[in-house]
Formats: sequence, structure tokens, C-alpha cells
Amino acid sequence: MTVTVLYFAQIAEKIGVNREQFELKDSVNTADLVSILKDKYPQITEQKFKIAVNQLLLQGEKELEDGAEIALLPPFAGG
Amino acid sequence: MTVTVLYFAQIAEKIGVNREQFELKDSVNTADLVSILKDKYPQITEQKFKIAVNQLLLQGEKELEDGAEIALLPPFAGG
Amino acid sequence: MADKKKPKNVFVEGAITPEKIAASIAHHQVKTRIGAHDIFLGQVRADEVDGKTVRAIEYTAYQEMALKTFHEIRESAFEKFDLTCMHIYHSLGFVKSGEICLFVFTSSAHRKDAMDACRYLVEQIKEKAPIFGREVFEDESHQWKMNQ
Amino acid sequence: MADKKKPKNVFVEGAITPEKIAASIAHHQVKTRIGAHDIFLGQVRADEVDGKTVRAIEYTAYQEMALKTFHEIRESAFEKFDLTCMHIYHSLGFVKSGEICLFVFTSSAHRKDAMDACRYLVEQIKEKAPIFGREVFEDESHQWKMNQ
Repeated sequence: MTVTVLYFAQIAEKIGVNREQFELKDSVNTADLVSILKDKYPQITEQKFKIAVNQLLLQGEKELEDGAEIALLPPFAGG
Repeated sequence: MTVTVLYFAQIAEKIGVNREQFELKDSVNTADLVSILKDKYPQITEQKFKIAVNQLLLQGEKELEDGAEIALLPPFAGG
Repeated sequence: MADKKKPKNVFVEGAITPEKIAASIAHHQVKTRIGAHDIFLGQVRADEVDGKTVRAIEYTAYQEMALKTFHEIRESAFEKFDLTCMHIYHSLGFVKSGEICLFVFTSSAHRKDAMDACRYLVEQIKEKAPIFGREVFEDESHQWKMNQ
Repeated sequence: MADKKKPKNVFVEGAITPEKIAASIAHHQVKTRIGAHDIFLGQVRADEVDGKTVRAIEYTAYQEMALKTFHEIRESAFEKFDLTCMHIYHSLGFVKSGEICLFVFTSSAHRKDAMDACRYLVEQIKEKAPIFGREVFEDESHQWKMNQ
């Protein structure tokens, strides 16, 4: 399956990428994806972030589906 | 002693007076004055009001002094 | 920073305009230690009573006492909360339904103090300021407003 | 009365001006069932960090998710509180220190609902909206803002 990963703020700044696509095995869940991302971008290992799947904040882990949009969200600063 | 009594809002409306002076015996306190006023203006007997002496809201009773300014204040409606 | 001691002109003749509120907000943009403003606005409602609708409130006040009361309320708010600025304006005279009669404006480095102080001020003003309101209906009859 | 279902344009490019706030207030004067408005304004502080002063915050957002989040926050506020109107505006892009980046505006017949709702909205926005802030210092270095 293909998923899109979005990076924001200090994460996008650290890795120099805003958005990219990944081809994943069908059994991959969000925790697996985070491991893949931390392997690819060791500079985010220490970074605090939340994950949104299809624009919903994730609680715990979740199976991924083809076409999913996953976002890595550093701490919010609105207001 | 001479005191000034101020009337506001529905009280002034009911009695047709905003302000008047009273010559009182030296021993008169605020409770005595209220009796005098209710005798003079029976139309305020049922009216709810607070009393201020020299622009301070009165708690309980208070001796009056010459030159005091006493206000009869119907319920507040600010804001 | 706090402009605690300046005597304040609380009463405004007639309604408080949106332009006055905008000017007051703009005036605070030089105060760059402020992070949060809270503004409360009281607006005259077209309440219906026995089939008649309020078209305006005529405000009167025991002005000297009210100004002292506002001063005390201001001082107590500056003691209780960490505020940069505080402004209070109240109408006198006629304010039509839909128009604004009370403008309370608090500013602080952080939101909690601004919001807590604004609420405190509004409650104190409603309870303690000797201000009276004559609710005038469309047929020119009236009743006297009472805060709850 | 409640304009619950209209889709809302939350994001504003750059600072929110006092004139925009005044226009929004004026717009509510035809709604004569309103008795109380509460307005919260977030203003960019010129914070000092290690001797450097913040001159602006550059706001970015995960916009599609943020608009959904704002919509949910709005709906939940309309359920919790008795509101006539509710408006939320947040800046994107550069907002200089002293300028306004957040404008939350609640209106109700009575003050308690307007004030409770305004506070609820501000807390929810700070906690849940995926908005990011780059604090830019006078020497063009920066750090990333984090809500507490």
C-alpha cells in the first residue's frame, strides 16, 4: 500500500522535507511506520510529536490503510 | 445637624424629588432617618433600597454627622 | 507597567461604539509584554415583557459614588491578578437595543489572569456600582431594570 | 438563531486588525437577543530569551486538520453553552510582537454562557488545533513556540 507522510514545523525543518510517499507492506501499523521514519531520519529521534491519521489525532496505535495520510505534529503553538 | 438626602431612579420617580436637606436632632442615626423618610413618603414603603452614607454603602446602622450625604439606592442595573 | 494610579474616566454619554473598542485595542499594540486580552461587552437586549419590546435603556448613576466604587474595584483587581492594563467604560443616558453599554478590557502576559480579572470585574460592577437602568418600551412606557 | 452550520473561515493571513474586530462587533448589533459578548485576543509578546527579543511569530498549520478541529470545537461549544454566535479567527504567516494572532468571540443572552464558552474555546484551541509558531528574534535566529 501507499501512504503519504506530512511533516510540520521543526520536524520539516530538521529533515528538510514537508511531504513524501511510502510504499509499505499491508501489515504495517503506525508504530512500525514511526520506526521506519526514525531510522530514515535519526535527527527526529529526540523530537516530541503526535501523530494524526487522516487528520484525526491518534490515540495508541492503528493499522494503516492504502492511501492514508499520516502527519507528524510537533507541539502545538496556536493562540 | 443638617444632612442631604439623595434619591435615585424609581425612588426619585415615585416621590418627584432628587435631593433635599433635613434638619435633624444630633442623636438621629440612619435607621431613624429611614423612618422619617418613610413617614414623609409612604409611596417608598414597599420599595427595596440600599443606603449609602458619604458614598459608602452602609452595612447595618450608623450615627449621622452634620453635613452627611445619604443616598437611597434602588437595585443596581449596571452592565 | 500597570497604570494603576491614573484616575479613570468610566462614564460615556450614550452607546459605546465599536470604533472606540478598536481604538482601545490598537492603543495596546505598543505594550509588547501583553500576551492576552479579554474584553467583555454588555449589549442592550430587546427583551419582551407582556408583549412589549424594550427599545432602549436609559442609564443614570450616583456618579461620585460610582467613580469611587470603580476605583476600588480596579485597585482590588490589580491586587488579585497579574495585569498589565485594565479599562472600564459604562454608558450613561440612552442606549438602544443592540448597542453596547459596558466595555471591560483586561490585559496580561498570560490568558488566565486576563480572563479571571475580566470576569471578576464584570461581577463586581454588576453587584456594586450604583448605576440604574430605565428600560423603555416601544410605546414609551418603562420599567426599572434589576441585576440578578 | 445560532449560526451553527455555516462553514467558517478561521485562518487570516497576517495579523488580525482592530478594525476587523470592530466590524465583527458592529455586525452583531442587529442581533438584539444578545446581552453579553466575550472576546479573547491573543497578542504576540516580545519575549526575551537569552538576551534576544522575539520580533514576530510565523504561524503555520496543518490546515485541513485544523479546520476540522475548529469545526469540532465549535460544535461542542454550541452543545455545552447557550450561545447566539461564535467566531474564531487565527493568523497564519508573520505576526509582529504587539499584533493580534487569535480572536475568539462569543455572544449570548447572558454573561455566564458567553464567558464560559470563550474560555472553553481558547483552551480547546491551544490544546487541539495543529498550529505551529516559529518565534523569530531580532537577529533572525528563531525557536519553536510550545503551548503549555
